Amino acid sequence: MVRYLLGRILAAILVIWLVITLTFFLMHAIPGGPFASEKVLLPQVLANINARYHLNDPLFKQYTDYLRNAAHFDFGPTFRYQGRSVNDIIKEGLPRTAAIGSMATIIALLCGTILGIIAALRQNKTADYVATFLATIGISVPSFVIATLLQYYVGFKLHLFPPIGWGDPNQLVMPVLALSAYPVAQFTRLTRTSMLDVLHQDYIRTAKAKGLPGYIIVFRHAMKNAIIPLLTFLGPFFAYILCGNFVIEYIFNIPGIGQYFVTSITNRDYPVIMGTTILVATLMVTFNLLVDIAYTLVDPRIKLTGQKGD
Amino acid sequence: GTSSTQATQGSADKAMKVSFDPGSEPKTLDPQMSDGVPEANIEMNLFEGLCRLDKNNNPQLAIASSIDVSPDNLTYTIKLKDTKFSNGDPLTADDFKASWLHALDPAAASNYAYQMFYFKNAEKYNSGKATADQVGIEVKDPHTLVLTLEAPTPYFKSLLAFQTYYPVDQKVVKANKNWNTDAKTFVSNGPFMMKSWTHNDTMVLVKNPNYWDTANVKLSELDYNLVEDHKSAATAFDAGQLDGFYDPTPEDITRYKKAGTLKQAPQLGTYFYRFNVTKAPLKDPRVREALTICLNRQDLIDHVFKGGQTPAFAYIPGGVPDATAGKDFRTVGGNYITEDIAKAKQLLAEAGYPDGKNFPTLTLLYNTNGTHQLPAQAIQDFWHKNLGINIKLLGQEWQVYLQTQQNLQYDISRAGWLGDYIDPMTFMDMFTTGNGENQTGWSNAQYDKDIQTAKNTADQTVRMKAMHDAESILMKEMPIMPIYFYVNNYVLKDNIKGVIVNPQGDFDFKTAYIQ
Amino acid sequence: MSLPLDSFTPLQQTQKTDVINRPSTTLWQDARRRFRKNPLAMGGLIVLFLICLFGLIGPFFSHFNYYSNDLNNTLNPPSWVHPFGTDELGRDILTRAMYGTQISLAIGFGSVLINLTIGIIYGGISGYMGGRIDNLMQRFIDIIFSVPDMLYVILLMVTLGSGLRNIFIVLGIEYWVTMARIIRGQILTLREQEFVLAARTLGANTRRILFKHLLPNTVGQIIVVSALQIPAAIFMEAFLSFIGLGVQPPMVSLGYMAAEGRGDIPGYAFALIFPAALIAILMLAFNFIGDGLRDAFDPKMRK
Amino acid sequence: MNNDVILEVNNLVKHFPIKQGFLSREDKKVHAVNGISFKLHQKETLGLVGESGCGKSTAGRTIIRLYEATSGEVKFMGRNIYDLNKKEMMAVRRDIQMIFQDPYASLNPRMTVGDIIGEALDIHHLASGQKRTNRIYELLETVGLNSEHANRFPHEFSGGQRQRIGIARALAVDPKLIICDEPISALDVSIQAQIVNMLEELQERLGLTYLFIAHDLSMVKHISHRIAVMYLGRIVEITTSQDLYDHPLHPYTQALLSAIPIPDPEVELKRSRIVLEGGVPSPIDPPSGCYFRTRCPKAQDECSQKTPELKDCGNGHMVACHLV
Amino acid sequence: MALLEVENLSTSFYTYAGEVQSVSGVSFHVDKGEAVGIVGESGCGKSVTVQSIMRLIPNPPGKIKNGQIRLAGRDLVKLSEKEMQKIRGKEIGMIFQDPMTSLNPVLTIGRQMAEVLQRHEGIGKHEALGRSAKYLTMVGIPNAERRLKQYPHEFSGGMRQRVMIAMALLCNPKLLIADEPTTALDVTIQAQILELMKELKDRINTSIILITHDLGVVAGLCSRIIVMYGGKIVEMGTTQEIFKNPRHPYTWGLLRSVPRLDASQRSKLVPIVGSPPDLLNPPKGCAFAARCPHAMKICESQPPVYTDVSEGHKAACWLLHPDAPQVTYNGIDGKEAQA
Ligand SMILES: Nc1ncnc2c1ncn2[C@@H]1O[C@H](COP(=O)(O)OP(=O)(O)OP(=O)(O)O)[C@@H](O)[C@H]1O
Ligand SMILES: Nc1ncnc2c1ncn2[C@@H]1O[C@H](COP(=O)(O)OP(=O)(O)OP(=O)(O)O)[C@@H](O)[C@H]1O
Ligand SMILES: [Mg+2]
Ligand SMILES: [Mg+2]
Repeated sequence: MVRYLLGRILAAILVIWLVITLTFFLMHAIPGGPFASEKVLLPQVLANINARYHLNDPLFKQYTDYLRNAAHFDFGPTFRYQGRSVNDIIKEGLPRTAAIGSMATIIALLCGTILGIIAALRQNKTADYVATFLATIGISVPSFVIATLLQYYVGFKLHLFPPIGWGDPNQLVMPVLALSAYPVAQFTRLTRTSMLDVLHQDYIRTAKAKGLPGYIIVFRHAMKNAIIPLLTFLGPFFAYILCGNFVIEYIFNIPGIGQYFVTSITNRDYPVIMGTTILVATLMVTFNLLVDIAYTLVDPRIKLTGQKGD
Repeated sequence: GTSSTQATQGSADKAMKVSFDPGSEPKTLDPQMSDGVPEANIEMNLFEGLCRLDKNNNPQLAIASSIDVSPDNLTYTIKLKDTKFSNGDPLTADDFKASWLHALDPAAASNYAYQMFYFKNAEKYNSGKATADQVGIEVKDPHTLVLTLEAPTPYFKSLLAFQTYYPVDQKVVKANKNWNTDAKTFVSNGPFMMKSWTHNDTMVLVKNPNYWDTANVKLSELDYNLVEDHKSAATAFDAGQLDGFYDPTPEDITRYKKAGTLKQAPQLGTYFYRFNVTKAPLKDPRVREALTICLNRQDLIDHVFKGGQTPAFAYIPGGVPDATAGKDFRTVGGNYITEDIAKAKQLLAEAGYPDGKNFPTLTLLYNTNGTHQLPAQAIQDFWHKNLGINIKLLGQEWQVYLQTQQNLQYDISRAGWLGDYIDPMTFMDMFTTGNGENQTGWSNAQYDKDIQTAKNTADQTVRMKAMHDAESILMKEMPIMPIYFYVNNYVLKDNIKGVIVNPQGDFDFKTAYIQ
Repeated sequence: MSLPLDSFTPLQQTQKTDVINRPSTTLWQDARRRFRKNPLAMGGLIVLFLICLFGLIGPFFSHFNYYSNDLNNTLNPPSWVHPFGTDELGRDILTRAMYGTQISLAIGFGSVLINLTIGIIYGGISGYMGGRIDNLMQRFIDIIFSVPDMLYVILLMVTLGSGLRNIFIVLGIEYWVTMARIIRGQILTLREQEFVLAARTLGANTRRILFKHLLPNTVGQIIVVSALQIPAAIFMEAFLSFIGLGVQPPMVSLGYMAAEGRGDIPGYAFALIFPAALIAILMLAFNFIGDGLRDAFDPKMRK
Repeated sequence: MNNDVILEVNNLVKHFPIKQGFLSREDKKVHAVNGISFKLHQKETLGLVGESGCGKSTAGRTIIRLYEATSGEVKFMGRNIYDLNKKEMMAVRRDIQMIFQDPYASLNPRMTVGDIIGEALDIHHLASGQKRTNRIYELLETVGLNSEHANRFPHEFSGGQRQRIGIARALAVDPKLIICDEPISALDVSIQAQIVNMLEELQERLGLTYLFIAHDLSMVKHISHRIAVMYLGRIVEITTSQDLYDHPLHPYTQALLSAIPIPDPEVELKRSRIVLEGGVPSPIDPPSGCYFRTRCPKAQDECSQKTPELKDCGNGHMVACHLV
Repeated sequence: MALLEVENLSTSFYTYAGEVQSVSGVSFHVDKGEAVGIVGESGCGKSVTVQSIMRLIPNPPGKIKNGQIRLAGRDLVKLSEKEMQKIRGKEIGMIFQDPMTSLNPVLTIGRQMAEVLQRHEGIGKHEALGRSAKYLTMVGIPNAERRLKQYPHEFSGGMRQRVMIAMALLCNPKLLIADEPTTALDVTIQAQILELMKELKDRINTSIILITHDLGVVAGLCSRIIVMYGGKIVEMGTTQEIFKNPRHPYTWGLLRSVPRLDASQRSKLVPIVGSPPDLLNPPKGCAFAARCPHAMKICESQPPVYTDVSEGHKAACWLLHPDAPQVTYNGIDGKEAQA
């Protein structure tokens, strides 16, 4: 177990290192620089800036320096917001993004599984089609449209919630709604598929033959098995929650981390690009590891060796 | 953050509170380091320099109690009022000097270092060729500064009101070099001081009791909602969550105009297209002229830009004083461009492209952030309809666009220029030969000479004449095609009065109040 | 009980040669049947067909084109002349929507074509080779998965510049990973199937096994995944348009129109609503078709 | 006698490494086949029986080089096939063929029956054009189908018919040896006999040699001349089929024989069974000594210490047990 | 007295291709304490028959078209789903073919067993676990207490089938249905399970329906045998009668197509030619006619009627008609003699 975890952590570090490398060089390959503006900088100012941020070092040295600092969890200053570090930005932004994200996740999990189960139990009946239809709408409208419509009609026309901002519980409602539309849809569809799969299994027939009533069969026998394939989806899903936030955070003006995913690139804010990428990669591998551990909790057949028993 | 500020009918104290969108989260609020519009907006209300612009853009003494200029216009002796920073620290001449030197410090690498290059040896210091002591800033006593300039600078007093010239409390800086990122450590000397700052969300400013002129500050609180998306800002304004913001989208401008909420202020800037004169067919001035005069600028403004901008028939925008007091540079210079489709066709024919025949497909470059796409399409269509030529659009992401433009890898490119200070020079010197901001490949010896003349004299009559000459050369050769002069469109609740909007687009709330 | 006299004459033995009892349904026929019985999927198919007609044939019936401005008629609300209204430059939104549909569909299909090509080659090799090579190739996919895809899409779009061709490339590059994974998984199971072993005992070489035995049997899955990736690509392009990296005007996609229309919402909601609704309908159609196909091809649903 | 040995397997071992997690260095492996040796004579049928997972299929597949052996040699017509180069191996592939267990999985659902059979001809360039078509028809008729079936797809056939298509495919290259990997266990009882009869008939007609893998001892006994009984990757007993039934020497064989129900109530009610305790140990860590000792009713101390060798008890009856 | 009476049971599946008449007009009974075997080849409707009894036919597409299934006098077809739930697991226990997939992989054995008792007997969890342990011991699983805490994958196939049996017997059902309980198991394990069933049959005196396609399995365990073909019962009688005096050509075929271990020489097998009928379009007459070596003209046009051969032994074959030619069966090695 400890050995396994160590192995996984080593592998995770390797993956993160590769992601850093890939991103680092790709990022430097894109045209433009962090400090260019319409007003062309004086050569000496540019030289001063480059010296200050070590941008005139050979690229490979910048890379190794970055790795060294990253190993000490120092991800550098942002180029755009002077005096603030990438760590500051993450420290401030991540909890907010995570708050909205986790609320959206909870909604998605709740609504998604309920709708999915209903659809699966009523396969090819009206309830199935209605649930599937509702769910599919969630993945059919671009989030910027959902957010805009919510903001305008619910926020302004109906005056129900403030259209922008952060801090007040009221201000959470619309972003969370807008953010959860997509995952609700995804979870519904996944739950439905996996539930259908499980309902056709032999052990469900056994449970029926034992005289168990429908709800016990669904909630005790089917649910736990149906969750297992959903777990795989959770890793990438978490990434979606973090990055997919860009649109929502931009439109509702939420001071989270999601905005930086796009703006750091357009600003060529190299340390932030790297920081956010590493953040996502780290979360991704951590979450995948957690998912694997969660597997062992729901599925006793799986041991933490990466193998399935029997 | 603040969820809503609709409570205008609340207590009197509450009523003196305004929420405003400065455009986005400021990149930095260190006055010496900042260079953008949102930053200038916020700093203007947090800080104050030796001078402050009044509502007619004339510099008035602020922290300075007197300014004496030597006859050669090269030495300024400035006495300071006895003022304090928001934390109670006294503000001395040393604070000014240290702050300004900070802007010039090569290690600090400030973008706006050049705003200080008027001082003797400033540029040398910034390039590492001189030491800090050699810069022409001298502290005579804690309340007296003696400034030595490189060359006579008629607009120097205006510069003293500029953000780069704001003083920063050196005690605070020494204690914490990142003092300006957090409300807890933020100290300023202006009408307001910072109470809280949630990055990317809201910044709350309150009246600064230590401000020398605090009696004239009426607002008790100024909330900045740091909203980048103009669309969201508009919805927030509509919903009453925001009291004002600037630069609405063209559609919102129309809407607010109809509703009567739209306000406008002059803004010192020109929107124009660059021509790459190094490549055929734009090498030919006739082609450039044809392209320039075949547009209907008023139509574009009415239907596409929609912001009530002024059609630009010349390069320098209005609002810049000429040599004679009370005269405007623009009215003196007059128009250089006459829209005339027939003539445009004729010019094009003369250049060898009758009815646009054989005219190669040129690419029109623009940046995709901001609203440049629609105008580009409209102008593309104009050119197609009026001259029969085909233009391809190429939208590029900001940084790529800047690079493409700098490397002259374009045919035609969108551009805009906002003046840093109120003088034609801020627009003119960029088109001298080899200037980094020229970016058209255009070069004209006479033009360069005129600009040099203007730079070397303090005599406004000579200066202005030289610059009028230069502009006429520019408009004859047309390496650029002016389209419109900016205006500052903004919305602000009607009951908010006394806001000063300067031509650089900054909103000064010092004297603002709620009716 | 009376029976005919010859009732008990034995039948000729020859009448009992081997006959095929029932042409039992193929996976395909079976899938088609199940698909037809799925009202959402069939509805999706019909709607998709109509939308394709709208996009491909529609422009021929329109008096307008998608690029010519009419500055005197900007942002006109829907009317008989302009059923969807006009946009900021006075262009007919309906006509633009038709072209936009064309382009959006092209984006969907084009990028999926690219990711299919990469995915099949990568997944095929990885799955077939197995062992160390597979392991290595899978680790590479893991890495790509660990990077936010949006980051790469934006980085690449910025590097390559916007425009239709680059959208194809970038989205193609973006989605191949999923495709490769699925194809690999399929190949991995198929590889152990006895018909592949049989081919190997006959001495079939790698190429034959891959192209005759393995890949043809993954077609069902490929179709299903493609059908679900097409809408994803259209969606991603809409997002790119939103951040200004979409198609190059005056070319127009539905996503681009919606992103532009977002600016018009208070007074001129039609500029957003019509293209957004078209996207939504297109998405719904594709997703229903994709889901329907998945259900139809799912071996677990057989029997 | 020695001349007609077509296949000789010596000490064949096949271990499958188990993939562990990333970076793990534990190398566990499945001991699927643990050193089996036997000879197969021309026109003979050797039955290979044993419980599920005892390595029968692995043995068959290693012999035909679908899997690479861990060690040991497989001599086909006197030459070790593991020493052959690619080209020589191709030739051997014509001589050794295989029939598979699952009639549903062993035919490519995307190919017509004609193409499935024809593929063998294509690979070895045996026939093309009209000749190819005729050969396919001929093969189809050989297995009791008719030429009309050539254009059909496998799913249109019943299990038994499919198995016959599989046989036709194997026959297409005129093999000398066919490894039948449980060709009948997926079929219904009534169909099994059809296939078995056909295999017997083909053997007579074409002089084929079979390695017949199955777990159904009664069928193996019926079709085989000799039978090898496998347990956990090893052969524990090998002799002629009648001898095996009459004089089983290994305790496992004895138990196996007694476990098979006989479709006759009178016999069945009178029979006393040797019921083995527990199940087969995991091939990942097989027990020491004799693999069978954990379930053997007669196990002694010796059994856990020494691995019994296969020894001849007269008449070619070989047994691997310390107690005989 | 008959515990279970099935009368004229017909169950169909309505698929897109049409109606699959999986079971049509099946009637039989099971007496108290008796073991009845149902044999027949794959797809002949054995499972559907017993699943109809349990009312486990998935609907749609399946449906019990008509017939009565009386358990101790009560017609199960008419019961509501709720009432049926009280019967399943309590009065009828069921074991399925594949023990590997029939147990829920994510619940402990204890949980899966106890829930039956908790459900049907309303006893507490603790007591239920205690009883489960007793039953596990009974089916020969040592360390029952510890085993209850384990998950199915920690059991071997034979063990799992024992668990299934214990689970089916927990509430002392009147009837135990075993649907091919040993098909998926190895011979040596099959022997263990068969021994266990034999032992249990004598000890607990429940009625058993045993489905298999292996005649050897029923020979040792059942007192009566039902032979099914094409969704119908073709022959039914005591084990002795079916083996010694089979009257249906299909039964003959079954008996002769499998080699017997104890057969002394290598005689040729006699296969049943052709393949089973398609229940989607069942033949008009006798389902077996197409494969029957003795088929007559009438066999193709009229379904055969049941003829009583002896006490409790009947077969549905036109050969038993007095006018038909006399064909007799001469044991597995012989040929039928045609008189
Ligand atoms: N490709 C493989 N990789 C790893 N282990 C394998 C592989 N193939 C077979 N094994 C293992 O080797 C052992 C022997 O398997 P094999 O298939 O030869 O048994 P078998 O006797 O044919 O069984 P069955 O009667 O079920 O077909 C089993 O434990 C099996 O799990
Ligand atoms: N869910 C279903 N949908 C459609 N047809 C079905 C379904 N279940 C069973 N059938 C059909 O009913 C017939 C009888 O099936 P059944 O499972 O009873 O056979 P069986 O005798 O138990 O065979 P086996 O020995 O293979 O278990 C088959 O032809 C089968 O195709
Ligand atoms: Mg096998
Ligand atoms: Mg069955």
